[in-house]
Amino acid sequence: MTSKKIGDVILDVKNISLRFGGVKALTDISFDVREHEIRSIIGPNGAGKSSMLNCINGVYTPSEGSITFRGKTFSHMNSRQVAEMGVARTFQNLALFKGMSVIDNIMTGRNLKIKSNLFLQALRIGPAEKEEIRHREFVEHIIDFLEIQAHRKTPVGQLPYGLQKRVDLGRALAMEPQVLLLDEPMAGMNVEEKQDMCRFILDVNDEFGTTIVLIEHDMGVVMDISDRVVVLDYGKKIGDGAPDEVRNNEDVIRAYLGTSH
Amino acid sequence: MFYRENGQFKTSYRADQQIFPIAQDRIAVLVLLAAAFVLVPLLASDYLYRAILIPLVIMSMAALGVNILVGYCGQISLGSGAFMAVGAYGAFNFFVRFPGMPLIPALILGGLCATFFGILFGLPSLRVKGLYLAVATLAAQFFSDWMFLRIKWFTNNSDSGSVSVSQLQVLGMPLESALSKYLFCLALLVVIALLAKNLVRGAIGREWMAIRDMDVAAAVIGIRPMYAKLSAFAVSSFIIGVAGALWAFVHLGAWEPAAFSVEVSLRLLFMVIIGGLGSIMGSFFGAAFIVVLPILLNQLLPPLFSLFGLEISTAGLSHAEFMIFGALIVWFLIVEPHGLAKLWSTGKQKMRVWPFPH
Amino acid sequence: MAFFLETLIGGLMAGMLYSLVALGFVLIFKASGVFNFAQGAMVLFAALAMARFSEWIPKWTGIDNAIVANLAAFVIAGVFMFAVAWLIERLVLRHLVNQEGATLLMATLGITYFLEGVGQTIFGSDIYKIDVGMPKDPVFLFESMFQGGVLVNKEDVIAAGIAATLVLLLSIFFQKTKTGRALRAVADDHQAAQSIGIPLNRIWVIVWCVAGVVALVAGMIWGSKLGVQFSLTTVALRALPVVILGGLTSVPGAIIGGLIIGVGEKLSEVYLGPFVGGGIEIWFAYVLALVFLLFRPQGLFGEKIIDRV
Amino acid sequence: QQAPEQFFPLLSYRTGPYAPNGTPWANGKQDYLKLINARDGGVNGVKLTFEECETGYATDRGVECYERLKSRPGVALFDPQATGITFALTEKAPVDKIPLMTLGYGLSVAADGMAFKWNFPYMGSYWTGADILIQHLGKQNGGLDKLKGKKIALVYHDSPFGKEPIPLLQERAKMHGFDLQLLPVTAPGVEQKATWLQVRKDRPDYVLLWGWGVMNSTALKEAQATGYPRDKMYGVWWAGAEPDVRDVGEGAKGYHALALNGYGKEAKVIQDILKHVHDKGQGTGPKDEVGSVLYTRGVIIQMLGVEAVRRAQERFGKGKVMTGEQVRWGMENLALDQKKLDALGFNGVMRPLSTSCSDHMGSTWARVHTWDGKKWNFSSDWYQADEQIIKPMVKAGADKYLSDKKMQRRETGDCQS
Amino acid sequence: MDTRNIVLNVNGIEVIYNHVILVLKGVSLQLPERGIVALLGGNGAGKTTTLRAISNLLKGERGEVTKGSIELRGERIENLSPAELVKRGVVQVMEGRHCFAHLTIEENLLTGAYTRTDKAEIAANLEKVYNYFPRLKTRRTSQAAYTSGGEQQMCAIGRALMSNPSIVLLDEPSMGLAPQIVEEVFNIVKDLNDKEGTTFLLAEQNTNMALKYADYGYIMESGRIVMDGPAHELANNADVKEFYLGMGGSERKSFRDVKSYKRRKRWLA
Ligand SMILES: Nc1ncnc2c1ncn2[C@@H]1O[C@H](COP(=O)(O)OP(=O)(O)OP(=O)(O)O)[C@@H](O)[C@H]1O
Ligand SMILES: Nc1ncnc2c1ncn2[C@@H]1O[C@H](COP(=O)(O)OP(=O)(O)OP(=O)(O)O)[C@@H](O)[C@H]1O
Ligand SMILES: [Mg+2]
Ligand SMILES: [Mg+2]
Repeated sequence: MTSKKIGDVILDVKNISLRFGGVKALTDISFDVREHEIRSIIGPNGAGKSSMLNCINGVYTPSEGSITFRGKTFSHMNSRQVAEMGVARTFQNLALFKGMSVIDNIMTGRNLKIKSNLFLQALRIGPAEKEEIRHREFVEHIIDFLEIQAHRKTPVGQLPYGLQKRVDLGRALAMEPQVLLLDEPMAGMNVEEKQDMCRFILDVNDEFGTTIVLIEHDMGVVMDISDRVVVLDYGKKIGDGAPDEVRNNEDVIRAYLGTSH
Repeated sequence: MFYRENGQFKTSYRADQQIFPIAQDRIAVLVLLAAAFVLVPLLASDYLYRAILIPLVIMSMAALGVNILVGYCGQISLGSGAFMAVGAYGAFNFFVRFPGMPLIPALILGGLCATFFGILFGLPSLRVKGLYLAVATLAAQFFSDWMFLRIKWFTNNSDSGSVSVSQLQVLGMPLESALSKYLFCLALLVVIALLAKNLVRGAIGREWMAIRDMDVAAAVIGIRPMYAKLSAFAVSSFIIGVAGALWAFVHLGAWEPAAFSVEVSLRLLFMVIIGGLGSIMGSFFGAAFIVVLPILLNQLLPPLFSLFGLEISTAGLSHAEFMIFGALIVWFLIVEPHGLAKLWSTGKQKMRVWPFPH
Repeated sequence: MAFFLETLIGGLMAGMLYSLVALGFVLIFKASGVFNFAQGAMVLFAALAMARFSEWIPKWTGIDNAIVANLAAFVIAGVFMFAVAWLIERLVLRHLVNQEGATLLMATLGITYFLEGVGQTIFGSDIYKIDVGMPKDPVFLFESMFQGGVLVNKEDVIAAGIAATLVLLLSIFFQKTKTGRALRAVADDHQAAQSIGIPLNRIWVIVWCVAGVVALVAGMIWGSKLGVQFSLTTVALRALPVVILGGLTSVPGAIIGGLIIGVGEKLSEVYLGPFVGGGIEIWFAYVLALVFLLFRPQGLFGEKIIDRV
Repeated sequence: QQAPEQFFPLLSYRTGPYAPNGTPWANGKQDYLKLINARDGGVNGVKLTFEECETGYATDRGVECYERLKSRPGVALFDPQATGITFALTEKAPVDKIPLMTLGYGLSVAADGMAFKWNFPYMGSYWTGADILIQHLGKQNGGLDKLKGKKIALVYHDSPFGKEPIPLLQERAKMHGFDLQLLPVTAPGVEQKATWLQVRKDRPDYVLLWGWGVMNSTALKEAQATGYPRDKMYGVWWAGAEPDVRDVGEGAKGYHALALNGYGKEAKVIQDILKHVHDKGQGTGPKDEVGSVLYTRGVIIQMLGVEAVRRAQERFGKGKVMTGEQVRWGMENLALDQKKLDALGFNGVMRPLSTSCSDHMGSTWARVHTWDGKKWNFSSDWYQADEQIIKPMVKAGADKYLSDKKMQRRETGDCQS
Repeated sequence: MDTRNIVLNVNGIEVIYNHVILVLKGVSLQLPERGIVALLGGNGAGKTTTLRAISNLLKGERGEVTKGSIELRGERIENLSPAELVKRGVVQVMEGRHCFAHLTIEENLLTGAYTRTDKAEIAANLEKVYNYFPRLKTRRTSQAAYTSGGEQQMCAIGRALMSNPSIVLLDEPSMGLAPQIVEEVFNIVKDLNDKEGTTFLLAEQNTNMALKYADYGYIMESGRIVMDGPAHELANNADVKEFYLGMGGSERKSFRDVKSYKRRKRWLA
């Protein structure tokens, strides 16, 4: 374990419930996330993990409960406000912009930071062009970092799945987020690729101090890199704590891990 | 072999962000422009200008506008004819109601009217999507058809509802000869295409495409769907409106609402899909296909038939034209569902690896 | 009051006729995810075939019996529609599996042009008559209640009855049968449907055939009302608001949408029209559909548009 | 040396919504040209050639056709066959110096030859047509003053074509105190239920039908369906031909329409066409269509064009190919009296017509004919539009056009150019 | 390769997307009767493409087989439609789920039985699938689009099993599934293989699991087969261990330590 400094609570989820018709996706979930930590959410399929992220991000509106981010509490915000506050995420089912190239996809992550208006952009003179170049430089750093230089200009739809996942991460990173929500970033990868991905996550976490919320089914990964783990089952929280604690929790073993791990 | 980017290293992002990063492309485009501005005027006949080139240039501009909305922002619209009509009648009203109003400002004001109209009819797009939106935009089409027939004020109280303009001037020069009209439209097209290209490769263009490809994800990274969609409607209908005004002022001279009927809307949509959604170049290809092909068929078929000793009646000719036109559309879509622009880039790709097949 | 009723009934009847055309759109969309712009052209083509054969058959065979001629013409036109469906699948759809909606839409526009050309080449572009013995004169109801009675058109009533029957049958087909389910699956995902063994080719021929027969019935009724001529294709434009109002994927929606649009546009034209100079019904229909869409973006009975990350 | 040829560009539409009406019209035009070549060997030895161009009634295709054909050697004149195309060409023809003939359609104000040098709405415009219809209704009622308090509905094709008669009807309504109700029908006119419900509600005394193409037969069918008496319906001359009523048959019985021209197979010119063209297998359309209403109108149009060329040759040189400008002069100086018409074989087909610098219409005669379920029969005498009303309106309209365009009236001296 | 009957024989196929992108460069593999064969390889190696080529689903992706042949029990199948293949018992579970979004889970499963007619058998089969994946049973009336990623994956697998196939091509079946379910899926594979003699071709990233259950394995990189052999041999190969099983020497390496020096694959150099 490295000796990074874990800070105060940055994101605090309190008593969130979410239902879709008859389905209770989340029931009274509370947990907190501290600055700079890697916080994992695990649980069986359909437990409500992705739904949790969707609530944080403003895609779903929870029927009850509140979310506190950096001291500000809200029960619902729209996605844009959440993004403005510095929360970025990746998606379980790849939600990349298929028709755009890798660069453009990642550049969209910078959109919030672009200041020049429509007319300046149309003319593309002076400040507008400088701004574009500045952001492009930033994006190139991300591309270098994720080692996808060779695919810069490929339309993302044509990339293999694993690389698309990287681009998804890149797009989130381009927002320079304070909190990064990752939904199964390593699904469909082999060990080597997972190692790469872990490396990126750890680097981001270490070097930029970004707080990370991670959903993942690979217990090896989760147990190795997270600081604390929340376990959900059928929309309820059944465990919360350091990896080792969770690993030995009876409920968790029964509901999720099975006996072999 | 000749078409390679090898050895062309970009030393700055500015260089890499050029519209045509590959030198051969730049040269090709320059040659094309030179041909359009210099060579064509040396060779073209009056007929070519008036019946093919001018409509082609204007329709390219309209298709470009449609492509921004449909191709880049993914909002299928069947109301483009209406935006053209609003542009045309808007410009007409400014032109006749303000004595001495020069042509270019009138065109721009017409475009702005279309912008306004476009935003208005774009509002439903915030809730309604896809084909539902496409059909709903027909409301704009039929409403504008009706409005310009029924509300006399728009047609300057003309009895029949048909209006006309004449004695056009640009910066003091008369816009009478076919050549001058052609050059004027072409110049406008080049300027607008350049601006449009800048938009689509800039931040706003990326917002449009993001909304098109995956709107929920776009929202999560902070793109406001409302702003993106409405700005696409605005920019697109501005361009379509200017094109409509040109169509009316420069090409037709006198017009009635039927000149901007639903048929026109369909044809415009055709152009961008056949040409290639999300490609500026594609708009030009598409316009060329739809504008030139029927005329070409119309003129080529009789000699072709007589080659086989057959004579074809006018009716037979135009039916054959319909059939061939329809069949060609289907054929092109099968060969390349992403349009002529894609075919073009595949061709380039092949040239790049030439002489090897892959 | 009597007049209001008349307008209402007239609207309902007109609406049923729109439904008949709308039904063709819905069928094909539901079963393949293709928005078939060629539906109007199919209606024209079917009607032309029907009209010309009912005229030619007595001439060729010497049998001068209207019923026989019409029946035979109907069957032959049906065969023509089958051929059209088969060719469309062979030459077009088969090659466009898994393509985007817009591409498919354009392909059907190409088909539209083609059918219009072929139809007019084979059958001519004059006005032709379909006479299946529909009564043309009006009847008057409730004469005791209202002075002059309420005018109802017998032809419309019969047509509406036919439309309603067709819709009922097709709804059952879609909801209850295995093929119906398979069709919906195809609309969702061509590739996945293929992967589990649904024979797209056959399915498409079937659906386009059914749509062709619906077009034939629509063409017969509209043709007998209006005469068969190129303009018949424009009834498709009148049916579009019906389709989106009812929901692109709902067979019963086509009927309900038709009724709402029919009534809405007739009432608006008759009661609002005079204040603004008239001629508003067509855009009013679209605006009406649009207003409904603002509340239900998938139309009244359409399947919810899925929008999830 | 090449034999001289005069070229007639023929815009037509044989496809689309208006094909049933456009086709016989176009056939008549072609057959007359063929007749002149076959029977007379052309005009004073000048062969007549032609080429058709399909417009589909669409303005942009029409403009393309015009541009394509206008620079052919020996172009005589254009007959756009559509109101929309006429508007567009009105702007272009003066520049290219080619005259436009718009017989019975086009811009009503263009009758003022001093303002519209290149337009020739021969034989009648929508204003004269509407005027004649009102006169006829007046006569039916025993005097125009009897129209007072009557309700007349105009069911019209919602386009410039349909809207043209409105100002005149409004003028007449003011004069005679009848109520004018306007009922537009969206083009192409296949859906008219609401319109006829309204007719049923308001029960106008008369319905004037200003339709074209499929709109006409649909209107008659809807009238039948709503029980409006067909014998109270009066159509313009574009709503009074065989395709308009044929498939309605009995249902249209009693319906009246204006007849701009005579028709039938008796006229000598028709016989000549049958003999010299159709019997030689050169006919353009089916033989039984020859002599129908619109076919005959096509023949008349072409005859006037040919006569304009002949007239021009009288001044500018017999046996020569005329330029557009020269043909224009010919068109402006036509003088077809009864004797000439008889000689041309147009006896009973049309009334004499002579044009001048200020009058580009020539004359405006029309009759009413009525459908008996099987064929058309004339049911009135010839009428002529009321100059007193039309003239000032044309003048005012033309003046407005000129002032909008910042153009001047022609000088009288210009007349001999 | 052992001597049992080869049911599926892929012979040096080449696949090109869009007429220009050459993806498979001569891939050959064989599927023995009642075998479980694993197809392993990194991202973009061409596993999915290989499976698509076999089940003839390339057309919709604008790809085509330009060289080589594919034989099913001695019959060339390159030109058969996917539907005909399903009739012959070959079914593919597509990568990325591809459930029918508007259909409910149950309808999805029933559509899987499209090629079958016996109602009772279908019902029994449905019950079996629900037994395999109890989670699906609780969500049976939800539209597939509104179920979680893992549920959709189960649905896709279940749907394929509904056609009672004799050869199943599984493309990344374990993606997005919770660990026990992954185990469950592999148990199902084993189970069907044992009891009903179903043959499997597994394209997997989860090499560990795949090699545990498979008899034979192929490893692909950039469109070529680079290594093949019986599963247990592969599992003991040093390179495979390091690159696909994440083991340095015999110890499992912690993901936390990946930041330290990494060795590159030898065959890519
Ligand atoms: N439709 C397509 N058009 C163009 N290229 C494609 C297409 N589909 C795949 N490719 C390319 O083909 C190559 C192989 O892809 P494939 O999906 O077969 O790999 P894979 O081994 O299944 O990878 P993964 O483990 O990521 O699923 C990749 O480089 C990919 O970019
Ligand atoms: N929009 C929705 N409408 C209806 N039900 C939903 C919706 N979103 C999620 N659900 C249901 O809520 C439950 C939780 O789903 P969620 O996607 O959060 O699961 P998850 O924990 O991410 O599972 P997985 O590991 O499989 O991705 C599931 O049963 C799902 O079917
Ligand atoms: Mg999830
Ligand atoms: Mg794959």
